[in-house]
Amino acid sequence: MQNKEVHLKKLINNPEMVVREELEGVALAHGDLVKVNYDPNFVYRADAPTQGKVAVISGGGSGHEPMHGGFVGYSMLDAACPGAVFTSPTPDQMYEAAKKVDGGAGVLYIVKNYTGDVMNFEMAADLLKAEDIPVESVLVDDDVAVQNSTWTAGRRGVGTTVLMEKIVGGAAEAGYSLEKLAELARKVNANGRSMGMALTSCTVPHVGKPTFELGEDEMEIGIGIHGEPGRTRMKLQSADQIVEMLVEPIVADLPFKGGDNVLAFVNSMGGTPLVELYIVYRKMAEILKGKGINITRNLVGPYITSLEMAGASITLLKLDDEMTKFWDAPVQTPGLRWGR
Amino acid sequence: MQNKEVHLKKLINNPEMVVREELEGVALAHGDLVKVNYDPNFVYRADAPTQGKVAVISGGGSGHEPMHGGFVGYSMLDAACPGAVFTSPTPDQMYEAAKKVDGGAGVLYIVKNYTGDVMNFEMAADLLKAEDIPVESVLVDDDVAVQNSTWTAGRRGVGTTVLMEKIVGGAAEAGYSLEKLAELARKVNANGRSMGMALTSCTVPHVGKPTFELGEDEMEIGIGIHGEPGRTRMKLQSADQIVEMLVEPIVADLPFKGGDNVLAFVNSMGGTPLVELYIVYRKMAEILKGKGINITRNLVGPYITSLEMAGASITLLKLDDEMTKFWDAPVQTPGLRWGR
Amino acid sequence: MAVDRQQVVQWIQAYAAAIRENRDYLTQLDAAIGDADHGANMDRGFQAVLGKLPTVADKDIGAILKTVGMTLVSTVGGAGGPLYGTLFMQAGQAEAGKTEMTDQDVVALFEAALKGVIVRGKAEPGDKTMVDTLTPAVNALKEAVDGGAPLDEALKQAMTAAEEGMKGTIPLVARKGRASYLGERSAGHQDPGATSSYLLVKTAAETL
Amino acid sequence: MAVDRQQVVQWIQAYAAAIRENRDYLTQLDAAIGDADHGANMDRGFQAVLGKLPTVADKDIGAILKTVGMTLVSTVGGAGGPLYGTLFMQAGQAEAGKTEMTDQDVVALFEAALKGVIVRGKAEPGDKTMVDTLTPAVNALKEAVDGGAPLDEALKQAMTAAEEGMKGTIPLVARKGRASYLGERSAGHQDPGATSSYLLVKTAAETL
Ligand SMILES: Nc1ncnc2c1ncn2[C@@H]1O[C@H](COP(=O)(O)OP(=O)(O)O)[C@@H](O)[C@H]1O
Ligand SMILES: Nc1ncnc2c1ncn2[C@@H]1O[C@H](COP(=O)(O)OP(=O)(O)O)[C@@H](O)[C@H]1O
Ligand SMILES: [Mg+2]
Ligand SMILES: [Mg+2]
Ligand SMILES: [Mg+2]
Ligand SMILES: [Mg+2]
Repeated sequence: MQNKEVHLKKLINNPEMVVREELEGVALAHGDLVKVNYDPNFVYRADAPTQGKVAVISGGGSGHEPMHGGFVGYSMLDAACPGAVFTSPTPDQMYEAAKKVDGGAGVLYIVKNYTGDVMNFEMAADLLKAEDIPVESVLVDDDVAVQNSTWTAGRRGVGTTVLMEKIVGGAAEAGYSLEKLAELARKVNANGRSMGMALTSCTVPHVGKPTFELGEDEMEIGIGIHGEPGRTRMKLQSADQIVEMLVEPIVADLPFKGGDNVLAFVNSMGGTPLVELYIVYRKMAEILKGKGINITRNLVGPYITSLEMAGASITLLKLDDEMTKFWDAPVQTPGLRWGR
Repeated sequence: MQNKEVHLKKLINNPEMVVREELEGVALAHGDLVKVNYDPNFVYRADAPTQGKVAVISGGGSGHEPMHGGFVGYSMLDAACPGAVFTSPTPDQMYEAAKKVDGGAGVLYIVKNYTGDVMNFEMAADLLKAEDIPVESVLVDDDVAVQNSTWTAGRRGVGTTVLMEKIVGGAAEAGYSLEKLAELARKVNANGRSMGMALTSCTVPHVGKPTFELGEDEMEIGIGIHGEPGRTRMKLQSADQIVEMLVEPIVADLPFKGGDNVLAFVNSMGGTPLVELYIVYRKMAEILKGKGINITRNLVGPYITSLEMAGASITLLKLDDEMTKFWDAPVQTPGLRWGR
Repeated sequence: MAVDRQQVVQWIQAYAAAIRENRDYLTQLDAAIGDADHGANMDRGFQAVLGKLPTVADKDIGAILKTVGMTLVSTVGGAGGPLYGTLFMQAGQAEAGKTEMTDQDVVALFEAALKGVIVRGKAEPGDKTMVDTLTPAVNALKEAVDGGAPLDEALKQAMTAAEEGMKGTIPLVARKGRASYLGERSAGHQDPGATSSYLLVKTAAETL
Repeated sequence: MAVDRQQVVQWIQAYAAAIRENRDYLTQLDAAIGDADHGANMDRGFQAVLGKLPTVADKDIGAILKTVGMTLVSTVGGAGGPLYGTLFMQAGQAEAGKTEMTDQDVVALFEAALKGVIVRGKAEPGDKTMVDTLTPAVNALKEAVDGGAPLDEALKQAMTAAEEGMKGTIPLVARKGRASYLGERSAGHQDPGATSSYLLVKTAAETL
């Protein structure tokens, strides 16, 4: 590695070793909370399996940290399966992870709606079913930037995933059955909507050049978390104008209505610092207030990222008592923690 | 604002309004934990003052979020005073903040060692003293990139500040007197050492162009959190080589020795995502292990940033039982939270 | 003339070589309408397959193809992994226990392969996927063999049909996979999976 | 000839105008060896001062100068805020209650101002700060007034000394403030604070 010419503005050694070395770092830093299995790669709770508890497992391409590995721990995920950067993980990862953390009450797979993720999780579920291990898969497809339709791949799964992992993890910890848990997870998905935007592209380490080109004065509205194109590319606008372009389609889609209680999640795509997220939050809160929508819970920070991409996304989740209760439940993971 | 041409890849409205609008966002998002006073600007605990508790107050230029405003809350800061971006706050901020949160047991100012910060806090302290309010100021000057000497401005205050705010905040919550608290704070500073590096520059909103120029294949070792020049500018290297260049001077400086227990803090300068921080952590842990230094606590993430600058810093703090105890104490702030 | 297991191994090796050779091209195609990883993903998978082949070269054709499939499943990732993995696993299923294949067995292999892809991905012809290459190829192969053509001739016709199918994806609007997010913007680009599937048929024509 | 409070107000106004005019220049100097904000900081402060001046123009000179100082302290920030704030507050202290100043009063004003800067910043001549401008200027002023020169002549000499002091900071290695982090690399650049201090003396020579 010492001789390889370094040409990316990234703190990495070998582009091919990024995920492996990151996992080693996670294991070293958070050994009290999680363990890491290599080949196949997955992060799992240090105290797994929890007997009698449904095992909640998620996964997806790497590059979205802290999601998913950072959300393994008490009251959230039992295991997370990281693929190569921006590439879905393989069935052996999800299968072996399930075998490791299964506490005898079944397995819930949380799957973001990308063709690759869906098929790989499906193959893993087939393997579990062949061994009579009860398994349910729940899709997240909350991105309003993509027009939904039954004859395409459908909407992408984005910000609601983070909220689902927390809420469902809390309910699993509280003893929900697999069936009830899957029902809750689908309710979260049904009530969550997101949209993101990018100010800059990002560079996948092993690709070595930006995923897409964006002019010095341009931005992409409706960006996907792998740099997929959005709804429109346009000239840069003020934060307030951008927030409007994100919030209005989200609100119109569900639709969110006056009197609704929502969890408002303002997320950084990775390269956008906190100070800007609060400027986004400010305008979002103003718009929602104008519509009579109450923000009763919130989350602000980089939780579902796209490497170093600059930009932000907004997720709104319409809450009820059940979702609120499990959002509030104590959680202890490397990436999200409160109450213990 | 609508008509002003937007030319920065930032989610902002008006460069002159960044701090104000960010504070409004913070107030909206975290009203359960903190309140914001405007003109003079400071963030303070929603339940302030805590009678009989020493008030811990910090402050500095904006652009380092979550530091300091994100660290206001239970068991950390009572108030934080944000200046303009990268510009130290003014005495009226620290004075008014102290008046607001003083619980009758005195005020501890945590000051990063920059001429401007030192003098502005000093003037605020003079105002308090004139009113017979007991006040102690503690300097943080932990940056080993800058050669220390008594006839210069001395070392800069960087990563140890975050750790000090947590540890001292915990001790204040536990009832430490002002005198004991100042002593503990000075112990933290005496045992903490940091060094950072930048892969890219950052752009102060009201300046509108990068703080410094860095070639496509260059990095700056020993960077300051306001983009101050470091020890050397050189060609990009692998993460492992960079970590060596940061860890070795830190260890040599205190010096940290075999058998020492340390809190290891790997920090993002803002634009560098978590995945890279774990690659940094991995190598840092390897080097420290080789020296027989035990990492008994850690922190990984963007906690003391420089806007969207890409890069990272490492802070090591030699722990004893007292520091460990107050590091572990429950904390509830927007930016750091555990145990409640 | 029967096809023996050594030829099957040669086919896989030839395909692995073709993928390596076209790695950047496939990735480039994927960059236009996907996420620029199809070449890298497939290459990673087939390099792993090459490593596994010697350990199964003396097994039956079904076992060889299944091993290829399982290796792909666990190394490729993305959509390509399950699709090509299932393709080879189903092909292996169809040839279970065989150490030689008749021409009709070869037809059965490709039919099972295509069916596997369709069951896994639920794509139809016209969705701008590998199905657009494989469907006409399998049809041409079956028609030619059923019509009495020798296998090498039949595979050549399959290859021609595959190439047409591949090129036919250019004007299509994607309705499956990552490219579908682009909507109308996906038209005008050749589908990367359709392209890698063409290479699969082409190398079959060269080796079986 | 006595200096009245109207002249003092004119001085402050002239200085505010000079800062505005040199805003970018000061910032540019600070970019080279500091953090590129000295011009913006000082301008923000003096714009605030201009807003405050009408409310104190009929107070005594001490009160006017103190108000300038306190306004600067709460609006400039950085190192410049406390330094220039203290400068004017101490100057105001020296002129407390006065509505006119004798030549010796003007000397006392500048002596107090310099002393305030030194107490606040603990810099010595040669550290590459505003002290390098103010020290020779105050010395020249005092010498000239003590030697019997008329005030305008004495202030002109102070201005010349200030300019020399300012230019003298170019070869110096900074030992105070942000520029000191640069070590040897700070040599070869004129200090921004020394430059803004020169403008202070220059506008005094033009108005008092
Ligand atoms: N549902 C599907 N059915 C058949 N083929 C598909 C389907 N979805 C995607 N594909 C094929 O997969 C190819 C992309 O593969 P690859 O790039 O490896 O996966 P990913 O899209 O996950 O990055 C597409 O070009 C297309 O031919
Ligand atoms: N200790 C000090 N004593 C006197 N002047 C100082 C001292 N430190 C800095 N200065 C002056 O302050 C100027 C910088 O002011 P400014 O840019 O407003 O503050 P900051 O350095 O905090 O950004 C320097 O050019 C120098 O003349
Ligand atoms: Mg992919
Ligand atoms: Mg400054
Ligand atoms: Mg792809
Ligand atoms: Mg400055």
